[in-house]
Amino acid sequence: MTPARAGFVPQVLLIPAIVGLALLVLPLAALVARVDWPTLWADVSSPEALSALLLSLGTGAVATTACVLVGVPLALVIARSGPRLAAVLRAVVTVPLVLPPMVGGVALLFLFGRTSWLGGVLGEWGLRIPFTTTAVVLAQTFVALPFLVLALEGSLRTTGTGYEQAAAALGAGRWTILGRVTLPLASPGLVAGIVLCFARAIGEFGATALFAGNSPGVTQTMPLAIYTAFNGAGVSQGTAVALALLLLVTAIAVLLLVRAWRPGSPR
Amino acid sequence: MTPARAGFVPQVLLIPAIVGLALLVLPLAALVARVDWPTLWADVSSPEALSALLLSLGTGAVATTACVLVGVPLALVIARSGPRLAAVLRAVVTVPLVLPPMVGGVALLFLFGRTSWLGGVLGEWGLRIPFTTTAVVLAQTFVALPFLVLALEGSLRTTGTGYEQAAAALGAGRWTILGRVTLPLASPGLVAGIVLCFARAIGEFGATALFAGNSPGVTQTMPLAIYTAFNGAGVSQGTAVALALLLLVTAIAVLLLVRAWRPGSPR
Amino acid sequence: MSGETLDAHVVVRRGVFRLDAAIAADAGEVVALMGPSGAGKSTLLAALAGLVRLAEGEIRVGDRIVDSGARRRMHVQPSARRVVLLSQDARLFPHLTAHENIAFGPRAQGIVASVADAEADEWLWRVGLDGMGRRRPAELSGGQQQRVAIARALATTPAVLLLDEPLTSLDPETGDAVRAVLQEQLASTRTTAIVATHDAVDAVALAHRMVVLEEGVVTQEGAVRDILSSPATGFAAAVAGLNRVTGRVADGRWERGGLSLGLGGQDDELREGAEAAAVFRPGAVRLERVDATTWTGTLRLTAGREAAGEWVARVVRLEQTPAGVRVHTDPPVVAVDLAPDAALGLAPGVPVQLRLAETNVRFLPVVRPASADAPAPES
Amino acid sequence: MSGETLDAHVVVRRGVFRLDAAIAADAGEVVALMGPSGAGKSTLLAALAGLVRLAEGEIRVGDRIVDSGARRRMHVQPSARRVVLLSQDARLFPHLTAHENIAFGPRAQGIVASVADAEADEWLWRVGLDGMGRRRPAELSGGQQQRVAIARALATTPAVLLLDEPLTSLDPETGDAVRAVLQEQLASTRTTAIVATHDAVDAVALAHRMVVLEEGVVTQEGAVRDILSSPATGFAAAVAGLNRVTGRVADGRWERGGLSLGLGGQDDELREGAEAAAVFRPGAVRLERVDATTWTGTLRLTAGREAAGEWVARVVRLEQTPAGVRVHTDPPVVAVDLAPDAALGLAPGVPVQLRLAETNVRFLPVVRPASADAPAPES
Amino acid sequence: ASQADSSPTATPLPGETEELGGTLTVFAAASLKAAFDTIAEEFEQANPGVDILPIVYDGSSTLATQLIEGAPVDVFASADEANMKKVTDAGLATGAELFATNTLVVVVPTGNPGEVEDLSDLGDDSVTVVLCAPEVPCGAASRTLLDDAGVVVTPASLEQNVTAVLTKVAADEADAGLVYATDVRSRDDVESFVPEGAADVVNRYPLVALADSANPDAAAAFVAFVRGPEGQAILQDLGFGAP
Ligand SMILES: Nc1ncnc2c1ncn2[C@@H]1O[C@H](COP(=O)(O)OP(=O)(O)OP(=O)(O)O)[C@@H](O)[C@H]1O
Ligand SMILES: Nc1ncnc2c1ncn2[C@@H]1O[C@H](COP(=O)(O)OP(=O)(O)OP(=O)(O)O)[C@@H](O)[C@H]1O
Ligand SMILES: [Mg+2]
Ligand SMILES: [Mg+2]
Repeated sequence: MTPARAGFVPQVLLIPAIVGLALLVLPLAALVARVDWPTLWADVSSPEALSALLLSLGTGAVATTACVLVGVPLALVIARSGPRLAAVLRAVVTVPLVLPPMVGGVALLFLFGRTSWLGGVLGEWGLRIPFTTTAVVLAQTFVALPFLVLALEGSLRTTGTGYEQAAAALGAGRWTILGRVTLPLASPGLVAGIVLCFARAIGEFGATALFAGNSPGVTQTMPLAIYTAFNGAGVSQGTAVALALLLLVTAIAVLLLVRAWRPGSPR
Repeated sequence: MTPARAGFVPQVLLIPAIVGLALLVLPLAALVARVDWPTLWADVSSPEALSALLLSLGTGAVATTACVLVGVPLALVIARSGPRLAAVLRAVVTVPLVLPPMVGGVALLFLFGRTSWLGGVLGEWGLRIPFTTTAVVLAQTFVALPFLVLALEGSLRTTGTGYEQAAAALGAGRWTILGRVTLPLASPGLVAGIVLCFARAIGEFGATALFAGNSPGVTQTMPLAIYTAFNGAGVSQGTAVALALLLLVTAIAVLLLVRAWRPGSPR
Repeated sequence: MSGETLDAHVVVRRGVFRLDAAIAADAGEVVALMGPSGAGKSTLLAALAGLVRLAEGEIRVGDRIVDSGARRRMHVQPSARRVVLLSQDARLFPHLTAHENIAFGPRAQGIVASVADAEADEWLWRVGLDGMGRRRPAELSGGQQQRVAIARALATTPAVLLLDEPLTSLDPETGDAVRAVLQEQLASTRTTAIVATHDAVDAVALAHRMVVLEEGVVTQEGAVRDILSSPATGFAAAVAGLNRVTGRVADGRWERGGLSLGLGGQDDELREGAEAAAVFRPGAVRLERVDATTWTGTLRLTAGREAAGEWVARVVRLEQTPAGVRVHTDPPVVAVDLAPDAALGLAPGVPVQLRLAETNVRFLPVVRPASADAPAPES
Repeated sequence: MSGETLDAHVVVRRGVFRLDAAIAADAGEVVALMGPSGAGKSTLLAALAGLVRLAEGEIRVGDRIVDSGARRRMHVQPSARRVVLLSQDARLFPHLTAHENIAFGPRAQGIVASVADAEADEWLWRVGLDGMGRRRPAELSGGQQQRVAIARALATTPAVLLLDEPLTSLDPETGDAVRAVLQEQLASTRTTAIVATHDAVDAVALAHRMVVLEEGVVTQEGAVRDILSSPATGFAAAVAGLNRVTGRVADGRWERGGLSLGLGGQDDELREGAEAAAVFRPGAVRLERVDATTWTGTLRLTAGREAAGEWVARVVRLEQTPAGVRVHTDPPVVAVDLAPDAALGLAPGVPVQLRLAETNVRFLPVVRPASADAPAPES
Repeated sequence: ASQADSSPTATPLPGETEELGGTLTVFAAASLKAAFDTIAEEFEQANPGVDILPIVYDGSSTLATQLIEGAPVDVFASADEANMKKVTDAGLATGAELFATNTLVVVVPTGNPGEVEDLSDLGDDSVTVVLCAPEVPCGAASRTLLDDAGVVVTPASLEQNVTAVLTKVAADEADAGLVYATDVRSRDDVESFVPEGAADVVNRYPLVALADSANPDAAAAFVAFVRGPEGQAILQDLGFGAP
């Protein structure tokens, strides 16, 4: 049955909801108010800005894909394991969230650096990860993965295993069940997870700065460009604000497109 | 019926799941490997470290509470609105995620700072927000709110309105439905949201650094202390790593306690 | 707490489906609601409960208007209507135990916990689930869940109770017991109730009056027994377990194809030339095999000169029944009940001769329902 | 594709509940599974389908062992068993249309999309849902959903089909039609099937053999008609719509309290002194009101010297039935069917005199089920 | 108008025991942490009435933004003149004075795996070099130094601050980098040498007492203390040059 759209949310709750929305929107309005309109176009259309934007979008997309590839299995494993194991796994997954990104960057540097065992092995194969675009993707994946996993896991648990059983009872194999039942039913969580993941990857700064460095065209993503512009003593902060807006508008556009890919919820 | 615990996850997926887990765990192992054990105890038990930790936990808890108070209503409103409005609201909520936190800090400073309209009005009442503990909480709430909202909204959508209708048909009012049906059924998402929210608040650095400053005892949270230790010329990075570990262990402990509060999922 | 009158005219649109039905119940009256699958029974009950908005019409509980299609602001929240619905998919709360599920309604009405708990315990006992109160719905069998759902609805003691197929998925023994509980509870609290059901046994046992809904329109309404003995539509005849064949009154006889029956003094309501339905029990028909080789001949020979109450048809399908065998024949569509051994040699396609005594037949005028888009009742 | 033999002994534990049942079906055979609510029917079917692990026992499909409680590694995945289950809560996929739901099984078996689509279309038509293929389950009525679920299960053409109450929540007309489809499909594909049902009509129409399950144990097994005419337990008698009163054979007569009946030549299977059950139709009992004021006297007077086949009891409950009124009396628990007007003046508590002709009674030996923890069959 | 107007004893001589009291809030560039922690301690000893709140260290640009947005601060010490100019341009203070200078050194990992011997080796393609971004003070200075020496470097990364450069070199990710002399003074996990021409590229540190300081006397005293002999001694001990 089509439910009454509004559901049964007490109407008083509109007030805190609006407060919450204001908290999120007003700072942005304040930011936009400071935009230096005359130089805005020049700032956002500079080749550096565009190359940083492209790099951000590209690495963000790759990192999100990587997160989906390893994060969806991880979420499935956590959602379908017993309460003890699930609690431990969830705690492990939460770690990169708690860690200030900068420390995460140091940790990645320690792991993949030349002096580490792994870095040494990779180095012998002629692979060096720090200062490359790969490092950017790795750093973004590291910080963004937990979002995908935790959001999806919540939805998977809410959905339960009833429909999976029904599908199995109809003779569907595990992969069919996964692709046709489990993931579509958990799609609100999956979409939320992908959005969180992509947004976090795009906005990632600290870990990238330390692990990948700040080389224009190779590792200088938008946040690094913004930070550089902000820190630049000679440069006005207008550039930083302009770049931030550019990043914002692009990211929102991408996310709206992603949502449009599957507009309805399954129920 | 009790489902076969393992569900129907294809077993090959264990491989990417383990890769994902490794990606999250190995950098931490590398970090721990670099810990300067002899000075660890001194580093983590210094009064500055402890005061930063307490401040972090306190502000994190308050910010999480604030997020729950405004985020749960916001998630409910989004989950129960039509697809168009929901898409717009979700995009708005996603913004603080995309924004590098530092830019978020600048935006908050622009909103509440001396030079802004709002800052001026508040100033006349003798209220100054930037560079106070309130600013820390505000910054954390600003960056953490989207996590709660998006994770909970996913679960609310997955649950659907069927049980709410059943409850209404039994004569339950809106508040009863909310407290006894809607939220308990969406609890996996709510718990995931709270975890994400608290973790993000605790790990928040960029926005706090700009909006609240880095004043020990007042606004210097753990990430800022770590940053200071890390940046302070002359001071060894060992202190930073030690502080990072302290933050990590505490946060994980808190999160495990939160989980223990309601161990099972409702289905 | 006792029931209030219910008086409703409900118009709801659902995609291409349109429900337009009036239903009323006196205080304390139990009305059975029957209709084919997809007729709109659940939609009607959901609208009465306030879960679906009216496009047009009005719902009154007691002397209060609780919903009005014309005035949108008049939509009283479900919780404020004192109307409780047990919906078709029971939707037990999965996170609450059976006991908590039953106590949910009383608690939501503000009854103190200890009283609600005691009531829930009693209800568990009454529906035969003593000792299972601490189980979650997922730990109960289908029928046990259904009983919890019934208890959950009954425990609310509302002014109007709407039950959407409450007794399906219960075995005969448990079904009897739960029906008795339901009957007793409705009678003792004088609750006004509307019970959607597919089972004539339930309808007769529980209800005083019956409303038949077909394709969104009320096609018959009246005392339960009257409808079962004089079904106005094919569906109602199926519920009553009767054959219903439509024909026409001509020359003081009822005729359909080659079949002709005397009206036997029942012609008071039947006008010459009007459509009329012949209603008879499947057991009232005599059946005889006709030799297959002479089938075409027989058909031709008998055409037009069959004896009164005799016709030839083919077997469509045979079905075992507890009492014997039911033979479905066509044309016209008639079911015949035989003893198990009397059906020997019958198979789909076999021609048979059927015989029906006029005294075993009731003739009813065919009344087309008022609504323009209503379906033609089938033979 | 045609059916395979099924041979299973299933032991499953669920909290305090223990299921220990053997069930077998020849290739192409349809077995009805009946039992009271909570008896373990759904658990048994889920175990056969591979959704629940065996604690002990073994399941064979054809000549393959697909599950074994002893050897844990022997658990064949549900998808590899060629066993399909339509579970009690249909669980249509909410994100797929009716058409996609039906095509799900064939698609999962690797049938190409165009063929699966055509099959799904045909199935929609066969269950009477032509034109509703593009609706989501939430846009269908309860009975329509149930029909989609049946079509979804049947479309898979498995070796063994397990149906858990497939026809509940369908009205009589639709139920008849769907039962015919089911019957035809099972017969034409010679699919081995186990059908859990609560309705004797379904059991007789669909199945050759019947298994009665009570509290986790098989209490009776055999041809459907044999069980319905000679029910070994109170539950089976309730399914058959018969009264069943246990007593004892003494002096070549059957006795229970003050009630005594001649065995009428049925004493070949009954040993002197053994327990035996008297089975008779509710319509076979004659009932007469006894004056209330003389009740105690009557009881005393008649005690020990009642005529054969006569006893005095009180009315417990009256229930309207389509044919008339059913009067429940006690002791012993006996239901009596009366014409509507014959029940005038009866009310709960009223003493009545009952009379039963020996020729209307079957006497059956009472056999306790083998399992130690099985319940005592009730009278 | 400076706070000097409102206070007759705006510039008390070091050691002079004036009736100074209250608390003092100091914002200082992150690279000054070691020096200012010590200076604050000594200042408090010299002026027992004054309580210096824990000093806030951060990037100069961040601190400047916060000052402009109203951070309640008495003294601001910047790592470059550009950020100080933002503060004075906003009318928050006048009369910023230099108190220290810093010069660049070449830093290499322990053992010098890249065999970097002088500045021209940084132009070698086989040597991985990290520099500060040209937008930040140390990057601007590095650019000038390399341009003066005519060395063309393709840096692997342009870091946001000195610490990032140091971390990469210390982690052996880079073979060489350019950082300030003071940054390597107390570190034992890297090696360094002073390249030719480093003395010509000087980074200057200004500091100022803010106009709306709540404790102008103490602020002025602190500024004087930093510029006075005790302050200078501590700074030079840590490798800073004289202004
Ligand atoms: N998870 C569980 N924990 C404990 N008991 C359970 C659990 N699941 C089922 N049971 C019990 O097992 C018994 C058998 O349940 P099952 O669903 O097989 O019954 P059923 O014969 O299908 O009944 P119905 O006709 O009501 O559908 C019931 O008594 C039920 O309460
Ligand atoms: N959301 C919807 N969109 C389109 N049609 C709908 C929707 N919901 C219900 N319907 C249609 O409305 C009609 C009435 O449905 P309803 O559930 O009221 O039937 P019902 O009488 O309860 O049937 P059943 O006996 O099968 O439960 C059905 O034909 C159904 O297909
Ligand atoms: Mg319905
Ligand atoms: Mg069952």
